Amino acid sequence: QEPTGTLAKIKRTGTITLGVRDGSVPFSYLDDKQQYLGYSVDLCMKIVTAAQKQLGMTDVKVVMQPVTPANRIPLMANGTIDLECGSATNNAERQKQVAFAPTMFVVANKLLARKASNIRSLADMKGKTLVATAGTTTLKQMTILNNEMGLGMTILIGKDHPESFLMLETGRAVAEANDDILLAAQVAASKNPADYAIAQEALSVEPYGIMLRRDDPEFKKLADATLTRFYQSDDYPKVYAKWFQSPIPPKGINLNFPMPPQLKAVLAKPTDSPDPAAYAAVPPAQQAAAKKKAK
Amino acid sequence: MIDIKNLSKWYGHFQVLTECSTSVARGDVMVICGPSGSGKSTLIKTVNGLEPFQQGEIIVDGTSVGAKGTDLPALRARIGMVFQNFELFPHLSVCDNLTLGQIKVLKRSRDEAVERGLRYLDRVGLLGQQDKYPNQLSGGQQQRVAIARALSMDPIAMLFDEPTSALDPEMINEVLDVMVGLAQEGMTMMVVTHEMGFARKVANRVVFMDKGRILEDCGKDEFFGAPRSERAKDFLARIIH
Amino acid sequence: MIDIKNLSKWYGHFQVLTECSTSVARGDVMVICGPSGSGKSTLIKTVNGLEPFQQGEIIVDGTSVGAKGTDLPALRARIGMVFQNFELFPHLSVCDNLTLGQIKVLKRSRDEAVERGLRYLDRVGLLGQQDKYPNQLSGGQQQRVAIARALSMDPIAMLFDEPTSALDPEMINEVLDVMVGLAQEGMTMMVVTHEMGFARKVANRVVFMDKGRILEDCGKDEFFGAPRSERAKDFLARIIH
Amino acid sequence: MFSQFDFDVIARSWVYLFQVGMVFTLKLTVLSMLGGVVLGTLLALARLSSWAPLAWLAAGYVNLMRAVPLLLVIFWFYFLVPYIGAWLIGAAEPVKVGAFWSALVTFILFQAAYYCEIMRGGIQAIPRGQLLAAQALGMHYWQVMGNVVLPQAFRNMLPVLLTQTIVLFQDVSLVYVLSAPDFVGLASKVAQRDGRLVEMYLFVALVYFVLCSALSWLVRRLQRRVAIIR
Amino acid sequence: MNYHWNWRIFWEESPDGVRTYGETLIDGLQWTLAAAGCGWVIALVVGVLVGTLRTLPQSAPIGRWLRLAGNAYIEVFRNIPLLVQMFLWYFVAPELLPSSAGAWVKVLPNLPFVAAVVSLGFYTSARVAVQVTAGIESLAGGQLLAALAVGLSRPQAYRYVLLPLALRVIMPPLASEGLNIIKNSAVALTIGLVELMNSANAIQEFSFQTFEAFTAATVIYVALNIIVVMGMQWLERRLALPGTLAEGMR
Ligand SMILES: Nc1ncnc2c1ncn2[C@@H]1O[C@H](COP(=O)(O)OP(=O)(O)OP(=O)(O)O)[C@@H](O)[C@H]1O
Ligand SMILES: Nc1ncnc2c1ncn2[C@@H]1O[C@H](COP(=O)(O)OP(=O)(O)OP(=O)(O)O)[C@@H](O)[C@H]1O
Ligand SMILES: [Mg+2]
Ligand SMILES: [Mg+2]
Repeated sequence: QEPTGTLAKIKRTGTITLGVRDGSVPFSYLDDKQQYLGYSVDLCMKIVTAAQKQLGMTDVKVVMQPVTPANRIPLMANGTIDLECGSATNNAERQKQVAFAPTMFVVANKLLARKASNIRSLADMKGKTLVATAGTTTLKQMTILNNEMGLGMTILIGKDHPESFLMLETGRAVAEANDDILLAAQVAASKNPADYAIAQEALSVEPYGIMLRRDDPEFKKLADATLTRFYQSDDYPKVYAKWFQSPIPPKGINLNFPMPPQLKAVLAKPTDSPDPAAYAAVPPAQQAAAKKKAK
Repeated sequence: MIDIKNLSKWYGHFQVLTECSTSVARGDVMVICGPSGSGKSTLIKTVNGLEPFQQGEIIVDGTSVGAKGTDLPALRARIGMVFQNFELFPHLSVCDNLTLGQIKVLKRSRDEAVERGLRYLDRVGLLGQQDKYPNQLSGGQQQRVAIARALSMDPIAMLFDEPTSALDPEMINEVLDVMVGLAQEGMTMMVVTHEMGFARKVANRVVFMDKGRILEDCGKDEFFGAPRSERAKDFLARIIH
Repeated sequence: MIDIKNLSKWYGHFQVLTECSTSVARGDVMVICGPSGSGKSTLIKTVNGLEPFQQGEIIVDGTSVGAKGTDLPALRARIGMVFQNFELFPHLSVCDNLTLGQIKVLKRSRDEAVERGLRYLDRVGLLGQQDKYPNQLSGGQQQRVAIARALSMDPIAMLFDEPTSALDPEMINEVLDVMVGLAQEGMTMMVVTHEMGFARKVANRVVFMDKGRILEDCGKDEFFGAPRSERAKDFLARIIH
Repeated sequence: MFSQFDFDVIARSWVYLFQVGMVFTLKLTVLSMLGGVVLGTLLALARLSSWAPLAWLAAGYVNLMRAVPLLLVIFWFYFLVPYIGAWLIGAAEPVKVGAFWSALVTFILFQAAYYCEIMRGGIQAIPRGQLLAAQALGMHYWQVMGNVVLPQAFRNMLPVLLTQTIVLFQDVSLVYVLSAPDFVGLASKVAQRDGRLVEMYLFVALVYFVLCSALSWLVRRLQRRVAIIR
Repeated sequence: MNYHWNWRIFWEESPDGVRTYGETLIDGLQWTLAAAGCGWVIALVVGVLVGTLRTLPQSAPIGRWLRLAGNAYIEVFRNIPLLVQMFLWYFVAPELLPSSAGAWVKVLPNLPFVAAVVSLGFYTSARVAVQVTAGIESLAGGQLLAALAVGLSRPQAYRYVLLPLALRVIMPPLASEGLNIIKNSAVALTIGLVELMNSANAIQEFSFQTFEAFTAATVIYVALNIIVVMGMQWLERRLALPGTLAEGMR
């Protein structure tokens, strides 16, 4: 039986293009040797290897195409990239545009600020400047909450996560809103990690997934099977440890991020559900926004 | 060889040519004169189809110029034309000016084209200048190159549109001499010019135009001697000092 | 009133004026002539400081033009100047052309400036044209407006640089007539011109220049009558047909 | 004041920036120029065509391109080119086009509008007699254009075309928004990774300043020479 | 191609819950106009100033220095890409200020707007200056001499005669610079100004209706273009020198 969709394309062109990110540490980022690497890239490579095997090819050329949160979805739709190996949140809205491989991580939107500015929750940000990254669910959620809670924040928009952190670091924004794991990585890599604090308040629960093109059942099936098998294999803990609990390039920083319970749960029972409730208790901030959406 | 019948032409509402008829036989030298704006240039340009026309007919060597489907480029390749402002191609050397048409249109080999080009360059007295560029030459030299360029296509007839009127007086003769030589060798020529000395010497026909009409079309002797229209008389009086 | 002593001027290494000396008394009309490029325009422009010079001295009504600290705008305001190409300000109406200098330099009120401007416009025969723009006037009319503009500053002397040479023949006289009138009323004038008729009629001094030197500087009758340098003779012969 | 700045980041990365980024930028510039001049010349001929619909179409295209920001065109094409490609070759699914090729198509199509106007000016400045003389030799339209009109127009307009190319060279920096690895894009990646924006952007500005100044100096010299030849 | 067109998107509510997507676009348009407009004022003022400096006589040493300064200004602002200039004003300039001033500048709520206006203004001013110089030089000296001969000082001669004339001469190239500054304002999206292009991009990010958003932006830009061109033609006719062909063929 002839392969269809993305698999057919890989077979025809001998190439697969991965959408990668410049600064989603440790999921997908550029190191000082100008290589793209990270946890998501490793997972993607599992899928690539599986695809190669299924197609019976000896060599598939892997092209790394940098994308931003703002352009990854159109670029997936128009065929520029075949797999998005970044830190994309899987939600119902996006599932109308693209498909997701089984959830690979679970995060929460949080705020990062300098310790000195004493930001504990979103309410503390009233009238202050917040930064978030263009094209992210975080930015969308902050825009909604800003209006709903009457915070009157100025929201700066970074092109990608490093730029957002830079806004905070150079004092242009009081706080950065982002996924907690990304924030942790940014702090760890910063010049003075001790200066920053991540606020405790979780504003959302969000599953991360590798994006694939929609309506491509054959490739989706392959990705699902590959990752499910991998999540439950003995290799997985090694890969997790490699990125979250050991020194990583370029600076050899160790995030020391133990595996969160939500992730353990989903690894045991892999799913690509876009519903945050499937992973953990949904914080009120997210419920409000979802309600609004429904009406 | 060139037959013009009832030719009329308009620019928009302005009629430039009105019912012009004349013909040039093989070996004829026809001089066309008349006041400025009378339509001389327009008439001569209709002959090789550089100007379209709306009424009448022009037959050149059996080919109808105005007819649909006439291969105008092929026709033009067989008729040489020399312009008032020389119109050499300034980005090409003299040699390339001479060979461009031969190579692109007549599909001659470069060697053959160069050989023939140089032969005609010699003919106009400019052998040795082939590697210069047009604006390194004087006006008279440029015009002679232009004549050589037309000749190297082996035309069956030559059209001249005031070939000497952009030249300084000293240079007029060097160009006229070449033209007289051509006429004497039997080249069929239509020449728009105010040089009545040239007309006297070699023309066998003189056409006088005014306001787009051909007012006189007669032998040279008749034109310069016998009585004729007032306008032509006026014109001659003004032009011959 | 205007004293020029040993004036020399260079453009880079090229010497335009060489040791020129002459003087114009109150009420004098001096005509300056000479072949093209001889430095006439340059000389006349040094008088009101439009051209700087390197050597020599010019004293206008007691003020040294070249001296440091001389208030050139104030000096220029007292000397009228008329150019070959009129140089009216095309974006201003005739009336505004006449009043601009009066208002901005002499600080006259608009009403006063208009009144005086119109008086001089009448003087040059153009009253009624004050609302037109320069480009809507003929060359002769423009030049007369330019004269009125200069006059309305109440100058103590007038400089003219070939005021008629950009004009069609019919218009030359209308401008010359105005200038003759001015001369007869006793205006001090330096006029660069080739109009020898004008010189004959009203000049009391004629200066002849060649290659940056003043070769002749004498009374009108002497210039047109008595023997003089070969060059001036040549020049006169060529200019008076 | 510069004590907290660390210009070492430039020493560490400049080789890479030039080898990868500047090469990308230059490649894009040169290829876009070549493609743009060719397409622009064709557009100019179309605009001057006596067949009105063709002239209108070309004029409409040129005016549209000149009415919208380059950034908008870059975004349009980044998302659209794969579909156009699929439509062109009749493929069922969008064709994969990377940032480089997408940018190249964008710049060629965009710059062609500007080159078109330059070439149109150049063609219109050629005396009509040249056209007649070439036709009188029996040349066809394309022979006349190719051998007589365009070479002259091109030569006369060379300085203007090159000046436009300097603009193009600067415009290529906008592929930054595609995260493409051009000179500015790479520099900003390094800058953000190392938190050294000030040093890096000053360096980038200096490099562009030196290159563009040198280029425009060369163009000015060329212009004087062309002016003499004419 | 399996793209789901949805032109009603502009009437749908955007994520901020206050405005529709259409209103987002209008907001962006307003920022575009504000940035281009303010930048244009800077460009004209600085451009005329610098362009004038470059026509001062070279004979006086001060004239020579001002000329040199004018040329240097133009070289710098013409030869650095606008994108990089925006980065310099937005990212770099505040860091070069004394730290307290820098800290104050960095939290200005409209910093992207200010940086965009400044960079658009200076970048365009270099181009305007070139035109102004050319315009003044095209007057070929005669008008300057005539103005000086009337007794006007040099500044007065520039103010009342040379500049009014030169600006008329360079009206068409100025018009195209005016169009350019509107288009160039889109570059400000890279420093986070939510102008027209950026709001189209935001619509695209949030709603995934890429082509609708870009089509709307394109239509608006084209409309802006037409309006500016018509406005400039009107101005050109109004300022045409009476008695010249520029007045119109009547
Ligand atoms: N392209 C054109 N469109 C409109 N009118 C034209 C055009 N070309 C020529 N004419 C007009 O046609 C008339 C004849 O022009 P033509 O050049 O044939 O005159 P001519 O006899 O050669 O004059 P000259 O001795 O001045 O060359 C003139 O009145 C001219 O103005
Ligand atoms: N700005 C300049 N730079 C260099 N040389 C100049 C300049 N202006 C004038 N010259 C030269 O100075 C010489 C005198 O010029 P000027 O205009 O005074 O002559 P003129 O006697 O008024 O001639 P004409 O009758 O042609 O007006 C000429 O040779 C001219 O080429
Ligand atoms: Mg003619
Ligand atoms: Mg003179």
